[in-house]
Amino acid sequence: MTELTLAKAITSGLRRALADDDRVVLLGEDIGTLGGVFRVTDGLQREFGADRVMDMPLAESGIIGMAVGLAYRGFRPVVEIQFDGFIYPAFDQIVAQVAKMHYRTGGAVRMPITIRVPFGGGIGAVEHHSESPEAYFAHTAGLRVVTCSTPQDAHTMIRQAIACDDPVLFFEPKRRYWTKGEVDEDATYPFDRARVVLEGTDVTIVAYGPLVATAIDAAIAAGDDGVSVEVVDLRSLSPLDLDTVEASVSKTGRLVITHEAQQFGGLGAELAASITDRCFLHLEAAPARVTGFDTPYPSARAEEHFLPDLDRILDAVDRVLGRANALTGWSDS
Amino acid sequence: MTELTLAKAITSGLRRALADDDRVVLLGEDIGTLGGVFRVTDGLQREFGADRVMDMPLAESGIIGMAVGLAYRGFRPVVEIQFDGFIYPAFDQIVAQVAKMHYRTGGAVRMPITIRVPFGGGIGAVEHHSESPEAYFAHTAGLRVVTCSTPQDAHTMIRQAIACDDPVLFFEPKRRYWTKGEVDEDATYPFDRARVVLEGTDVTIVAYGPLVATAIDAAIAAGDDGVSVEVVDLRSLSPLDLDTVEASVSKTGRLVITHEAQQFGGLGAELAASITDRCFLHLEAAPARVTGFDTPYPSARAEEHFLPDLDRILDAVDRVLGRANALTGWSDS
Amino acid sequence: MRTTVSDDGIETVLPSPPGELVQLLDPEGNRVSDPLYDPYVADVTGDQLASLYEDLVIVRRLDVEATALQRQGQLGLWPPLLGQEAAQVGSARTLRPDDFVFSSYRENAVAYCRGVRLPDIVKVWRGTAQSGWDPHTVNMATPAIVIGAQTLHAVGYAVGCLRDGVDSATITYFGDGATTQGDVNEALVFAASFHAPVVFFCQNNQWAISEPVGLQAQRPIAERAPGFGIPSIRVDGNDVLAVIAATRRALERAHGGEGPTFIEAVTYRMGPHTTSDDPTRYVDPLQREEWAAKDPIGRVEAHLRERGVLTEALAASIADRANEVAAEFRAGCVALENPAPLSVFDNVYAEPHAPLARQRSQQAAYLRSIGEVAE
Amino acid sequence: MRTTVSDDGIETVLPSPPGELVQLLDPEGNRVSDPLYDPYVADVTGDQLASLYEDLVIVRRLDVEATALQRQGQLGLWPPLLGQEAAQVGSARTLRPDDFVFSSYRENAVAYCRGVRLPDIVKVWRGTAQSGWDPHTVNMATPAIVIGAQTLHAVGYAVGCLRDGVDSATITYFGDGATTQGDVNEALVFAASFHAPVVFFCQNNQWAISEPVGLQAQRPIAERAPGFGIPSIRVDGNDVLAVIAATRRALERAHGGEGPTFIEAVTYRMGPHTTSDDPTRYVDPLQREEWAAKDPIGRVEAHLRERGVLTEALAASIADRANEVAAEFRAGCVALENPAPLSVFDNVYAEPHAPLARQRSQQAAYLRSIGEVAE
Ligand SMILES: Cc1ncc(C[n+]2csc(CCOP(=O)(O)OP(=O)(O)O)c2C)c(N)n1
Ligand SMILES: Cc1ncc(C[n+]2csc(CCOP(=O)(O)OP(=O)(O)O)c2C)c(N)n1
Ligand SMILES: [Mg+2]
Ligand SMILES: [Mg+2]
Repeated sequence: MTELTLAKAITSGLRRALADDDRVVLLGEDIGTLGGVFRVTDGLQREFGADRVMDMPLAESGIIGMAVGLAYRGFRPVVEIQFDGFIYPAFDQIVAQVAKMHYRTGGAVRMPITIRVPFGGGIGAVEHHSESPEAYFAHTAGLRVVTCSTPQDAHTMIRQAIACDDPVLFFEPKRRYWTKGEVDEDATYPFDRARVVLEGTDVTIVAYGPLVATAIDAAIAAGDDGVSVEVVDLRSLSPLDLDTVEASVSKTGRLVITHEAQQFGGLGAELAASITDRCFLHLEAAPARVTGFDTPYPSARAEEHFLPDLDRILDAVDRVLGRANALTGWSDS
Repeated sequence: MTELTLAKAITSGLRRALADDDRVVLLGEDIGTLGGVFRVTDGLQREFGADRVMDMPLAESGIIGMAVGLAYRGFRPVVEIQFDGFIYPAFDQIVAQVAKMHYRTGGAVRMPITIRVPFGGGIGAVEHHSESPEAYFAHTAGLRVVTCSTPQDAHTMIRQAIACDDPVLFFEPKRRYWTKGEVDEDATYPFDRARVVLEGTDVTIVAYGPLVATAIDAAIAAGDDGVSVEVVDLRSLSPLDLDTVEASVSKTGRLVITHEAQQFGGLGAELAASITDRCFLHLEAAPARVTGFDTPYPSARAEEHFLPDLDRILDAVDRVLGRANALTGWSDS
Repeated sequence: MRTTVSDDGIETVLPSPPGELVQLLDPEGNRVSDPLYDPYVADVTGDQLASLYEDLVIVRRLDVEATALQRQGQLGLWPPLLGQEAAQVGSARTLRPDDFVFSSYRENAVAYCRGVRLPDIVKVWRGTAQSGWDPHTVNMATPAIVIGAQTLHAVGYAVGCLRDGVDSATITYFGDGATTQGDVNEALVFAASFHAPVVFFCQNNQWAISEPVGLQAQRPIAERAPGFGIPSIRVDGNDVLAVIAATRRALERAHGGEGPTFIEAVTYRMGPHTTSDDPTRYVDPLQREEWAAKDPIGRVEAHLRERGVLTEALAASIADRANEVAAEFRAGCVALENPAPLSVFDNVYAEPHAPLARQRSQQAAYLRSIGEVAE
Repeated sequence: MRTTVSDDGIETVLPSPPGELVQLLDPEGNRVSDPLYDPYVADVTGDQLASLYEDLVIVRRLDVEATALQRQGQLGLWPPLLGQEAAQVGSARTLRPDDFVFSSYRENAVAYCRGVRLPDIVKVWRGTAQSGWDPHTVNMATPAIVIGAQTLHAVGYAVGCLRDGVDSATITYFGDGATTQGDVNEALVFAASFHAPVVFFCQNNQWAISEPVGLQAQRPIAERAPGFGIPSIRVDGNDVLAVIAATRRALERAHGGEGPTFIEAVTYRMGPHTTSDDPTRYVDPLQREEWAAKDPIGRVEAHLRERGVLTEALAASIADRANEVAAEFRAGCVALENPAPLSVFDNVYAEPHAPLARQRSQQAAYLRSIGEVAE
């Protein structure tokens, strides 16, 4: 066990993946000499050479397209997209090529490509540097989408993603890169299961990535207020581990979902719909969503007014509990 | 009133838009001499000239990017994307530029761009020609997303889309292009409201685009079976007219949603989540979704096994009514 | 023809003036000499040329058969290659078995030359599968329908070959219209940056559906590559010998570690874009006639007859052989079975996926409930 | 320097040999004569050059101030233009008021020259807004952060000018790294196809963050455009006079209906990529030193002193003026107010949007419930 930041836990996961399998290659902008703008690949080019850790010309479609060709040739490319907002030029290659190649070829060609994407806000950045585009990819059949909230998961899951024979979007909660925690490199556990991080009986809060920490804070605050909250960290966003969430909601009867991404058509919608389907008779209230608003991500000095925070989550907890909350007496007209 | 096919109703709407406002320009691949692969722009270049109806070099990002510049200059570009599956190369320009420009500029620059997309399956086509990508755009703040199911709406809504000062994704149900119906060119009604196309009391079926006709067939079949079904045609997918659906579900207590797009993270999820939130106490059963499966769109001769059809919708009607249905006795394990 | 060596020692092969084409067989079948490219075909015997002629005849015959199959409802769609036989056969026959192909949808003659089974060529067009063959068995990828996407895959594959220390080349086919797509231009940048052993083979058939090449390119397409640091060759795409010479030259560079080469094969799409297209709306019949006179098969035939290699008997046997292959093709095509209902769930993922398995199982229950056999 | 007219009459401006730069003021400040470009600056008086010198000094002073503001927490981020003053000032000062600019994030000197108010330049970097100004008031679009996206907007705008029958030109700025992006290459195709009156102004500052230009381009960037049918000029980007000459030539073409032109301004990013960057990880200090000797301001200063235009008094007054502007800039910056909580809902749509209005109203209720002032 070593104590590592979440970012360094990914670095160590990448290092292990590179060492364990010589078909693993890293591709990205500025990942070599610079070690990536977040230094996640720091030192790896020096250690494994420029043939394994390759600085790429500045074109995301080109990078992913090249990864497809490398995968065709039997490599396991791990691509770094510099920021969430710069993945869109590669959208066609991801949804029309990477996602569909295995299906298209009747299983003859595998696409074990991992696409690392630092995502989410809260770092005071300029436009395009704080996006949460996970729902686009979760809606795309053929892709897997995961994220992590702890250094342990960061390390283990990046290795699992790389080892997975399917393409994986690996979303890294960039504002938690500096969170520290113990990492056991030998830990093994399933890749696509959610985890109950706090047990509780009254309300289930489901979160992922950057908001797991916020959800835990909210649970603790609610606990002080006599409400027992169970917190589930989704970890895998596609597939969703509905069994785990169902088990929790069957117990609590109340569900609050939080994510930074825009609400409309976000993962919270899928989760609410699926859990309503599975737990209809157990639900005491409609699932509540605490999310980014249905606006573009705002400027840095407004992001605190956009992002879900502890108080907004607690307000939703009150709402599903039928207690006085912000919307008490609020009316639409 | 004239009887027109849905395709020709769009043509006549485009013609009116071109005639009424000389800032309207049409851009697309093969839309000029050829009149588009579906002939929707047939004759328009001859009528309005190659400066108003412009054949574009073969690059979707280029076309949308150019439309942004034209909008900057005060034009109202109407872009044809040849098939649903070819919109992805333009994804960045659409979600990062078109959708955000008004917000970014604090309202100084408007993007009255209409992006026409023939979408959906059922025409026996090869890969990439039968996709339903609407959820990606509905999840994108700053865009409006609409579709039509009748020649009347096709005509009126394309003109409304072009007149709208916001960017609009206009999804055309290509397998219904040849559906005929009366068109009143002078009809006026709101752009973003759903329409109850069949009244009923027991179950609400919500559909849009190509599946409205299927939903109506299902309602009629259910009626023969003594079940009174209300059918709502969403028309606008973003924003969703939740008021209309809420009113219907408050009455029926049961909701079936159908779309061709993949289920996971599709619009059905948003609708189910929102309506559960609004109608929690009225719902007799969890909303049911009848959709394309969470697979890539399959080959032409398998599409009938992928697409929602009358029987699958009726099965879901039985399910929300608590009657015997395919899943009776089915178990997960 | 001029060869220039630029200041940094990279050889750039630029025709001069820019419009000039590499041509070794003129439309009348006369052998035109070209000091630079003659050596590349010096070893091609009359018999070998006759065998190429047979290929050309067969792939045209197959193309005609496929169009007929489409008309009869056996295929959903077909993209004819009529007129482009020499570009495809010439280049594909030059490849080594270990070279790898990333093509677009129209390269059915390339697939034929790679040894793809006849019915496998049409699975996609019949609609029984999203692709026809296992790419690794013939070293040819599943064709890409999204214009230009495959060019990047080719660069990635070629870089993979470099990393693996093998000298295999990768060739990617695309059209004149495709040269506008961002992906194709990015592929040129990446290929140049990584010195990838890749051949960019552009079939400039003058049309992108209804759009003439003039909308996509203001200069001859071959002139684009040198600005990216990639030497290019502009070749008469209707001249199978010249195509072979150009491709050999490019492959020689790729196999020899000299990096990418760009070939523009100037040809003409004599048929519709696909069987769904109506070219009478936009093609000038006079232009088409001019190109008909440059037919890729006619000139080889004339040349071989002139050389006495192609006798009446040989011509007849080749025609028979073509009809045989076409019959086999038809039989294989109509025998292709429709996919089973639950097959739509197959191969979405390579590893287990619980929710999809659940969806499949629910659909199986549904199919049982309506009395259908699921598998 | 060679001008060639190609067979179809399109003038292609290609330096020969390819590496050659248009230069009118050498690093020591000597006026170098160039028969092709001299006429373009024949009317530039000593006073005008002094005024350009003042611009250069001011924009550098502003840049330094901005970096200081970032260090003090007043700005979240700043992308310095240190070293690129001549490329930006020279080109921007050449524009007519009715010409329109589509830039990237580093063109803060261009914004200054267009008359953007000082605090408006930094709103984005302070984080109080997603863009600083109304594009229509200064004929300069909101900078694009997504690399290359703006080049297509420029082409669209330029085609719009053609359609409107006005002779305004459009100029778009982008970096060397950007030339790899599909969008930029598509912009070249579209500009050529539509004969758009657009100037592609590439500041080749040798770096894309940590990546040297050699990763993006194997040939001088200016060589890329002719293959697309766009004449190009390679200019010393640290020579304000040469930049003016090249830009005038390109604008003359645009204003005169002769279509697009590509300019590669060869310069050097003397600072970090942004204030978040650590160039010591990748920049060779020797290379940086070599470029320091080619400083864009020093040579104008030497030249003006030599000509007697720049006296000690004038130099001092310009320095004072620069300090004044910097102080004004700082004051304007720190006075910028934070956005109100509910402002995040403003301007998402231009027309009414009921669900968003509802979301806003719910958030207002929430803010009231926690005792915050919403508006
Ligand atoms: C990204 C994308 N946009 C549009 C299409 C529709 N489309 C299919 S073929 C074609 C024309 C391609 O022309 P070209 O590249 O010259 O190839 P050719 O058909 O002539 O062989 C178009 C526009 C597509 N397949 N992919
Ligand atoms: C599509 C996209 N990918 C990545 C980035 C991140 N990024 C910002 S600046 C930059 C380098 C740009 O280099 P260049 O075009 O040479 O411009 P310069 O910064 O040198 O002015 C990168 C990779 C981005 N902004 N957009
Ligand atoms: Mg073509
Ligand atoms: Mg640069």
